[in-house]
Amino acid sequence: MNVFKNPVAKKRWQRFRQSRRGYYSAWILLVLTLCSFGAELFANNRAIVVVYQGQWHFPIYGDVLSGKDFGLDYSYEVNYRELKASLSEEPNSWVLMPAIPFSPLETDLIAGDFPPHAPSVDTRHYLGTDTSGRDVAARLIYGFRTAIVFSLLLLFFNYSVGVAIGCMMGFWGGAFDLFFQRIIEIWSNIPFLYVIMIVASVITPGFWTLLFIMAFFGWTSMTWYMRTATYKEVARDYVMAARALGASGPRIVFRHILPNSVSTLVTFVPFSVASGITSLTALDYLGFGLPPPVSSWGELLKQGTENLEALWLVGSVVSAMTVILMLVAYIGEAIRDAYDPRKFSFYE
Amino acid sequence: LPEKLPSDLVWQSNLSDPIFADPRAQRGGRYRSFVITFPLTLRLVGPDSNGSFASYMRANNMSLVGIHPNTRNPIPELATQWAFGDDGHSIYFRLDPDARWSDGTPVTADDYVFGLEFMRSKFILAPWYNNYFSEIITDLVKYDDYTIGIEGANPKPEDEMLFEYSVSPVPAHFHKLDENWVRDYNWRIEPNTGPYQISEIRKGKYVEFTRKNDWWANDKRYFKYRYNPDHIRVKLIRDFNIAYQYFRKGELDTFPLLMPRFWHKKAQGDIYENGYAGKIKFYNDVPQPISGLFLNEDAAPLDDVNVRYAIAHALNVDKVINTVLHGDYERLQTAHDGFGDYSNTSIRARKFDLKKAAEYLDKAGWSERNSDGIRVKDGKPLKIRITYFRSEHNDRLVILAQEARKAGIDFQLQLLDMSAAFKQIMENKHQAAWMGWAGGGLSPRYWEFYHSDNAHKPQTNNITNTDDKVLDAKIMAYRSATDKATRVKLAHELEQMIHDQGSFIPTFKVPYTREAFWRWIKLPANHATRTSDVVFDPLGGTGGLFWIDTEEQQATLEAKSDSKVLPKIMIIDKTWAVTP
Amino acid sequence: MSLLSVQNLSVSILGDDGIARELVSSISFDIAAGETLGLVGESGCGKSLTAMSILDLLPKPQASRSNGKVFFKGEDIGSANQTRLRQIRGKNIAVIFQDPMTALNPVQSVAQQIGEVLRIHFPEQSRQQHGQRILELLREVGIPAPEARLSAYPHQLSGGMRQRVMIAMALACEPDLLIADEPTTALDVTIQSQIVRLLKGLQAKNGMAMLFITHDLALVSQVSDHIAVMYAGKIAEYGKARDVFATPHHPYTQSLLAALPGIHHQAKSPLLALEGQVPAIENMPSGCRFANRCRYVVELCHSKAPIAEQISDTNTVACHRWKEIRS
Amino acid sequence: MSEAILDVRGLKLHFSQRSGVFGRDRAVVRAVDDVSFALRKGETLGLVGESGCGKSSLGKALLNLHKPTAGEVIYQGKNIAGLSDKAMREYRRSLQIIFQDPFESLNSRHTVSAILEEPLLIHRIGDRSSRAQRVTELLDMVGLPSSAANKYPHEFSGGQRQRIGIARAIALNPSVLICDEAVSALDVSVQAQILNLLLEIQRELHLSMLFISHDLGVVRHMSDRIAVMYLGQIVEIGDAQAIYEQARHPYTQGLLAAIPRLGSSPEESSQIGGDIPSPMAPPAGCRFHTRCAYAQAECSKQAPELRAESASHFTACHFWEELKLREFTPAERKPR
Amino acid sequence: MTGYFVRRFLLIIPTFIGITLLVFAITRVVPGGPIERMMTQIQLGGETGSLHRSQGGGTLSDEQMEELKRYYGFDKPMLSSYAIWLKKVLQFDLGHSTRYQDPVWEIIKERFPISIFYGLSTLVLTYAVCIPLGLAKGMYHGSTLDSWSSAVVFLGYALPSYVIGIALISLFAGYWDMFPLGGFVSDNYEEFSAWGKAKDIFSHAVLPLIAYLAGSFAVTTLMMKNSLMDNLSADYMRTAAAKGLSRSESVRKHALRNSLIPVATSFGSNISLLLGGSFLIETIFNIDGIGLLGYEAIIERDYPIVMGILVISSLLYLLGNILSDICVALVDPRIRFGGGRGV
Ligand SMILES: Nc1ncnc2c1ncn2[C@@H]1O[C@H](COP(=O)(O)OP(=O)(O)OP(=O)(O)O)[C@@H](O)[C@H]1O
Ligand SMILES: Nc1ncnc2c1ncn2[C@@H]1O[C@H](COP(=O)(O)OP(=O)(O)OP(=O)(O)O)[C@@H](O)[C@H]1O
Ligand SMILES: [Mg+2]
Ligand SMILES: [Mg+2]
Repeated sequence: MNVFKNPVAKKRWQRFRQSRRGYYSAWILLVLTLCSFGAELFANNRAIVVVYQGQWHFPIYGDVLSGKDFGLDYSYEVNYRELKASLSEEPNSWVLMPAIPFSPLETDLIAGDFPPHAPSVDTRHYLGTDTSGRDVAARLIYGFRTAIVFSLLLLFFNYSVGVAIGCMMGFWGGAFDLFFQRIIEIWSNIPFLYVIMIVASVITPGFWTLLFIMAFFGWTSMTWYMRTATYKEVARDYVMAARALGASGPRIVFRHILPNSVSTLVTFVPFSVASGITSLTALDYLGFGLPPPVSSWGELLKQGTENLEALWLVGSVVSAMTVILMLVAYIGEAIRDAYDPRKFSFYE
Repeated sequence: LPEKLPSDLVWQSNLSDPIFADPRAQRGGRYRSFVITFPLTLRLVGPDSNGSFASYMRANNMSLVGIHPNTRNPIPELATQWAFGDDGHSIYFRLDPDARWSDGTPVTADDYVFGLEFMRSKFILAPWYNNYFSEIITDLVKYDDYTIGIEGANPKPEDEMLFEYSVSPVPAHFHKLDENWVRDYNWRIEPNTGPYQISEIRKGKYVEFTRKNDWWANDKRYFKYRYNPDHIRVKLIRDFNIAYQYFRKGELDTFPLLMPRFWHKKAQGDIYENGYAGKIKFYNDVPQPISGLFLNEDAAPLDDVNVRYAIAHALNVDKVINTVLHGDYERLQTAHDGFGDYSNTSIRARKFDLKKAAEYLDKAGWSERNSDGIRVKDGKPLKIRITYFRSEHNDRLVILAQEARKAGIDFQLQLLDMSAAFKQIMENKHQAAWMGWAGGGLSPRYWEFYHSDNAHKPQTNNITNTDDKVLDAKIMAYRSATDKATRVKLAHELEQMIHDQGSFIPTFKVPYTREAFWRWIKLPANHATRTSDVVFDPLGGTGGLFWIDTEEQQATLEAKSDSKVLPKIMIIDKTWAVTP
Repeated sequence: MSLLSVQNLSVSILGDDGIARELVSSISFDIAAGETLGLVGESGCGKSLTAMSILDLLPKPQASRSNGKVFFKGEDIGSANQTRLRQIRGKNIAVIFQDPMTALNPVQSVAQQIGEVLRIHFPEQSRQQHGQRILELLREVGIPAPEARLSAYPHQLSGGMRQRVMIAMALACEPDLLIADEPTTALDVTIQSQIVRLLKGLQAKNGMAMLFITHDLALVSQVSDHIAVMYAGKIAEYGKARDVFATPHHPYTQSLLAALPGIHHQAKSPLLALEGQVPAIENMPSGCRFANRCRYVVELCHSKAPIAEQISDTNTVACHRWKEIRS
Repeated sequence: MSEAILDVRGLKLHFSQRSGVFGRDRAVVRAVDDVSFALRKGETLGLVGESGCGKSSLGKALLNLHKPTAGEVIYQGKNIAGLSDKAMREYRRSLQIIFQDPFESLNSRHTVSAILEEPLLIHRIGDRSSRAQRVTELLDMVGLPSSAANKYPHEFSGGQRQRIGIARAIALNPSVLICDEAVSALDVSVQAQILNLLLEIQRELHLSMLFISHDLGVVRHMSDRIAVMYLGQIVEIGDAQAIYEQARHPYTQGLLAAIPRLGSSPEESSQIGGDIPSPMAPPAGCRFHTRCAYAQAECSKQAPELRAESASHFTACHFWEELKLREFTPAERKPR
Repeated sequence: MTGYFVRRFLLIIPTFIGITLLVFAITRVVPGGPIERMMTQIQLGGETGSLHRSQGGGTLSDEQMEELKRYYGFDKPMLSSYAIWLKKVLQFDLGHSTRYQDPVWEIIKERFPISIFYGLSTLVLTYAVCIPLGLAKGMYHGSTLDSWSSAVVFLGYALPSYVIGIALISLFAGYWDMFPLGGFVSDNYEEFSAWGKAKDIFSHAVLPLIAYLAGSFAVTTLMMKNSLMDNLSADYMRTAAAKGLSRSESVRKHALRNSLIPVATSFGSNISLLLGGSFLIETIFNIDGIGLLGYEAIIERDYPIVMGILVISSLLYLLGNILSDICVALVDPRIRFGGGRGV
């Protein structure tokens, strides 16, 4: 790999690859994440392609097509699964449905049975449905997308703020440091739920609101690490060397200290991602999370724990969470190995 | 009220209605039940006296006059006789000289006099009670130790007066009213008039009631053979699902199965198959909670009646019933259901009908659809924010929202926690509120919910902000009518007007109760009464009918440990079913 | 008979890529009782690895002795089992490590750390006896007011004192052989001279043999009877200290000595620096490892690795051209 | 010699040492305690002393990298204490330092060209291409191939890294160069390369150097004048020759005597007994008196001042005149 | 030493005021409050759905609202109410719960034993498991034991504790009937012998403890393992080997204590967890602990309790931070109680 011009990075990459478990986990997670971005193509009640009387339609990424557009008698959005059945006879017409032909929001009700429906290949609910009759597999996929995007963005926010403040604390030290330490101590004692409640009473908390609130509280933990790291780095000669050259404060922080503390940062990334996912799930579980009907793992989990007899609910979401978090944890392990140049050794 | 007891009073009583308890009942045993939250107080009034445990406390205090649960006629409780003054708003009671507080003191007229004073006191920190007992109940006079008269503010039909103009006795010798009352009496066990008294409180664990062996009403006609278990232990189990595990293990005697999920999916398996536990579905006939979607007429675009109708037609309540509710619930057709003659049964709720919804929306000018299929007017999509506070209702609302999209309406679900939601709704900041008001009383109430006096104001129950002069006039007429026939007629008209107003969309009702119980819990032949909210209610006016068969208990437990199969128990009682 | 005899010793290091590379290759030397062998060479040439491999104190699994034999008093301790090795360690052969700052356990007191050696090897003695011995040792290595220092932690001591504690620990069991790995590099000249005197004194008293590692040529010339000059994992030149410094045969030894700014140098005049770099471990030349920096390099040097050649009874040199260079 | 380019007067640098988490109680380390000297244009002033005596601290204080606790540093007639940020940057441009540790002082995440370009960027010198050209030039000056530009510091040996440090220091054509033990981390063969390089640069750029080292052999090779430090103070300063041949201060004498010489026996080189006192609690009076073989009662009371033996040779010892009379031999020294 | 401590302790004061003031202010802004709660109960008919006869009441007059506000202490401006509150706190009076009416301190005190029991057991068990496990993993890095224990530990980390709790209770208490369904002790606890009591507490504690612990192993175990691995390759371990110590001895006597330093750093902050407790687990296992109390107080807007718990938890948190320092100093002699210089 010569993507890594920096030989340090290259070495780390090699070490990262050496820890096989983490390396494969990283690939799997990457593929899963990328796939989830194309979730519409995997789980959707809209068809990928509809050819109707020789005309091609791509309903997933276009306007809503009503029943009338396909010669049916209703003006709301066409049901593509039915359309597929009805067009199977006609010439020049066919429908290609996604692998899971359900949208995560769609309640599919099976005559003679009440939701949650058990998994079945016939109904194409491969992981069954939830208590409203929505496809669990589809909700898992979309829920994963929400969760991973959420935690990545959260990570970004937390890190930018936490790193900036932590660096400043470490770099300026003194009164600034003391002051911010107190601020952070105060910050971390605020009852989080109240803030959500306050916000929720003003606006329906959506993805961004939640993200913002979580970031509002999440940045503090990063500051401690960055502060310590900065303190350590500031005392090092290369920083002094930069100062001796006349470099300004921001230049030292951004050009010198930050790149050198990156290992502290990176080591925490997987755990932050994991905690992002779990805290979103927990909020959903408590009912303070994303508003329904957004697909969320927390909601599934809640349904699952309340309907333990519908094992596919709790089973699928818990397995999904476990798998993802294990992947993340393994990646974390590998990253730590990669960034920790000290090799394990002992004396006998 | 007159100084002296009028002499021309016609004293009435009722000792001729059928009894509804079962003479086979055995006394003894301990009935085990649960609550989800531990009571915050044992007071009957004041802050936090209205929690889930309050029903236990209230049921243990008798009223002057009770209601026969089947005939709905008045029956004597603390009063043996009653008479109505000719001014149309006063009422006289002769008290039962047998009545005793649990500490043995007789219940006398002074306790009622004190009761009113008590309810009017600032110290109890219950302004609503203060208001009620000064504005609605205007006077109470003691004629002798066992005779009192009560005056209410407005003339009312007699049967309503009996319950509305009633004062509960409060043991004067027990209370010391001062500014510390709320705190001082928070955990004091007040002497009561009912069959049980609290014998043990383990905070955070359970409350145990013990039956008074020499209860004064033990042999009264309507109380005989009732209140059978020696002890009632109300255990705190904080999680409903876990509580069911307790039941399954036999650590609770009965368990409510109202929720479809429990009835259909959870309450299955060995203990039922082998007959150790049974299930009962009992149809009752009680006022239904007013539950549905309340549209705020002050919030555009809901000021347009066409939009309100369209929403009603876009609400696929039947689909919800037939799916997530397992077909168990019924459609609530109108706001006031279960009030007997008062209910206007000719009204049908608007049905899910996309064509009609479309017509109304077109009429209201929401004729275009945007690329998402949502209707737009002046470039704005038709979004309705629905505020609610029960996360259990997610799946219902989700289906409704899904279906409403077909009509081009975008429901935005706003789940808030209870306090926040209630604040929003009370301040009229909601667009549409998904909630239910407790049912109850003998006749519907319109003034609080629909009179313009309560519209556009915070902290009122008129959360739809209905403001209609014609309606106002009719409500006032209804309020002041004393003649039942007139009232019924007016009620039917009002109900129709409210239906036409379209700002309340009725959703569900549950005309029955469902429970599971262990084999050793025995029920009378008729299982429960017409107005039983709960079959296994150990206390209260409709309760205390079951008993514990200790031998059967032994036998069942033995059979269970030997895995012996007993006859299955599955009771479906439609005696009182309104809709066949 | 020599006390310690090291024959064809090689040490391999496991790289990041999982490949083991021989860092020290085929080293042989002997140390007789009461004698000192000085081991010099530039930083990183494998001096410490060589010394540590004698007692198998290499960091596992990165470093391992890949070849060679170690005889101590005739016993093959290179293939001895762990139990036997543990008996020898500390008692017969003791080590002073390169860096006194890290070689002491920071959370144990001086007395605890010295006492531990005694407890291991003289379990039959009482605590008092051990206590006495510890004091005696501290006094011997010249720590002033040793009683007061017993409960001190390493960080409370100066570098020189720490180094002396290390020495006391090494001398606790009066070892037959002391491996002193750069015992003074971290210290400044005044302390250094204290320590060197101490060691020499003890050697004279107990007849202890010493393997003395340093890169300070002047120092090594003071303490050693014999000297081994290492370059890139191999011994370039070996012999009597006096001979090696007087008449260095190997071009590397020569350039080392020449690079010293000494008395005979004119101030501010250019020094005779050795150009070039030590070959990287990943691409060790197959020929002479010094070839790329050698002034006398010829074709042969690149293709064939020189073997140690006897130049006198005691001295050897590993250079193809030592004879020609001498003149 | 020409006039002083850098004049240091009464410089003090005290660190309030915080030990670990609990060490908020101050223990003041008097790293530099009242030091005065002048550095002349074009000369090399050697600074020697034991480890931890405050050499590096002095060097850093000169650059205001540690703010002096007291005293003045006067550069070309201007006191640097009052300089604005901008003026300080200018000042640092003309005063450069080579750090003690070649591994620590280079940012391991920057390529060599980034490292060498940084001073030019900071002082906005030249454009892209001229900077690149300067980098090549600098590499050439310190004897590194231009291919080194795209490598990272860890790919170099210690000697090469030290050269990178030197290249960075001379990039701005400073007039004063502080070499903080530029060679002591290296072994002899590499050391020689660096020393040669420094001499060459000095000749070319005609710069003044403060040459810090504890290796007396090296200092002697490099310096015109030498200052000897002990526990934060200068105990002796004078022409190189004078220091080596007529050392007056007992500490200087001890230092010189402790240097092992090729072929000598350990007994031949003498030693100073005792340990260096803690810089947090330096002894009262003459700081060296705890280890001094000639200490008298007065030494523990009165701190000696630097006194001139000649116009260019100063010693801080109460009794140097007497010591001078007795020819110094180790045999005469009584162990303490 | 004293100087440092005095400073640290003095700093608690502004921080404490900052924390409480901020939260106090927040409670004023949160929608809903005791009065709204009261109205909800009256107007919605409480949780049972059956409303007593009072519903005719309708709206309250302004005076009545004022009266209620006065009762709950909302009649004064925020800062002056805060000052009153703070003054009372300084007199060790945390006020009365707006829901239980009891003194806040009493309510909290009642729950201390249970919370401390679980907090302490979790803490002790975490360390009791993590330290040896981390030790074994560090010593046998890369072995099967290492990989498998990693997998298990991560699995516990990945599963939300409430899911574990529900699964455990359904299986072991509900289905197999091996343990009681919940609670801290049996209802007839008092009747047991001492041994019976111990057994009773134990059988009730097993499942909740597992739920509490499952997720807590990962971090500490890995911390322990990593720091041990750092220390195993430290030079003084080589010194130990050179003395003739066997590997296990040298690990036990030398590496262990050094490896405990980072673990000790986190000890202080864990102290505040003593009174934490997860309300979800407490709900599931029907445990009357502080976690649940705090959560309910937040949801039900029982501000005196919210503030009371905050007072205790923030003080614990702030003291815990100082305690961390002490722990580190105890394990690591390099860090001294002032005066000397560290390395
Ligand atoms: N544990 C290890 N892992 C990888 N490489 C190692 C290890 N120990 C030593 N080396 C490498 O082995 C080579 C020789 O190391 P050694 O410590 O023997 O050198 P040395 O001659 O003692 O040097 P110095 O004079 O600096 O002490 C060095 O290049 C070093 O980087
Ligand atoms: N940033 C600092 N904070 C606190 N103390 C310091 C700091 N820098 C140096 N010291 C202390 O100041 C004293 C002098 O240190 P300095 O680095 O100047 O010594 P030195 O003479 O350069 O030693 P060496 O030869 O080992 O480099 C030492 O005791 C050191 O511990
Ligand atoms: Mg070495
Ligand atoms: Mg220095």
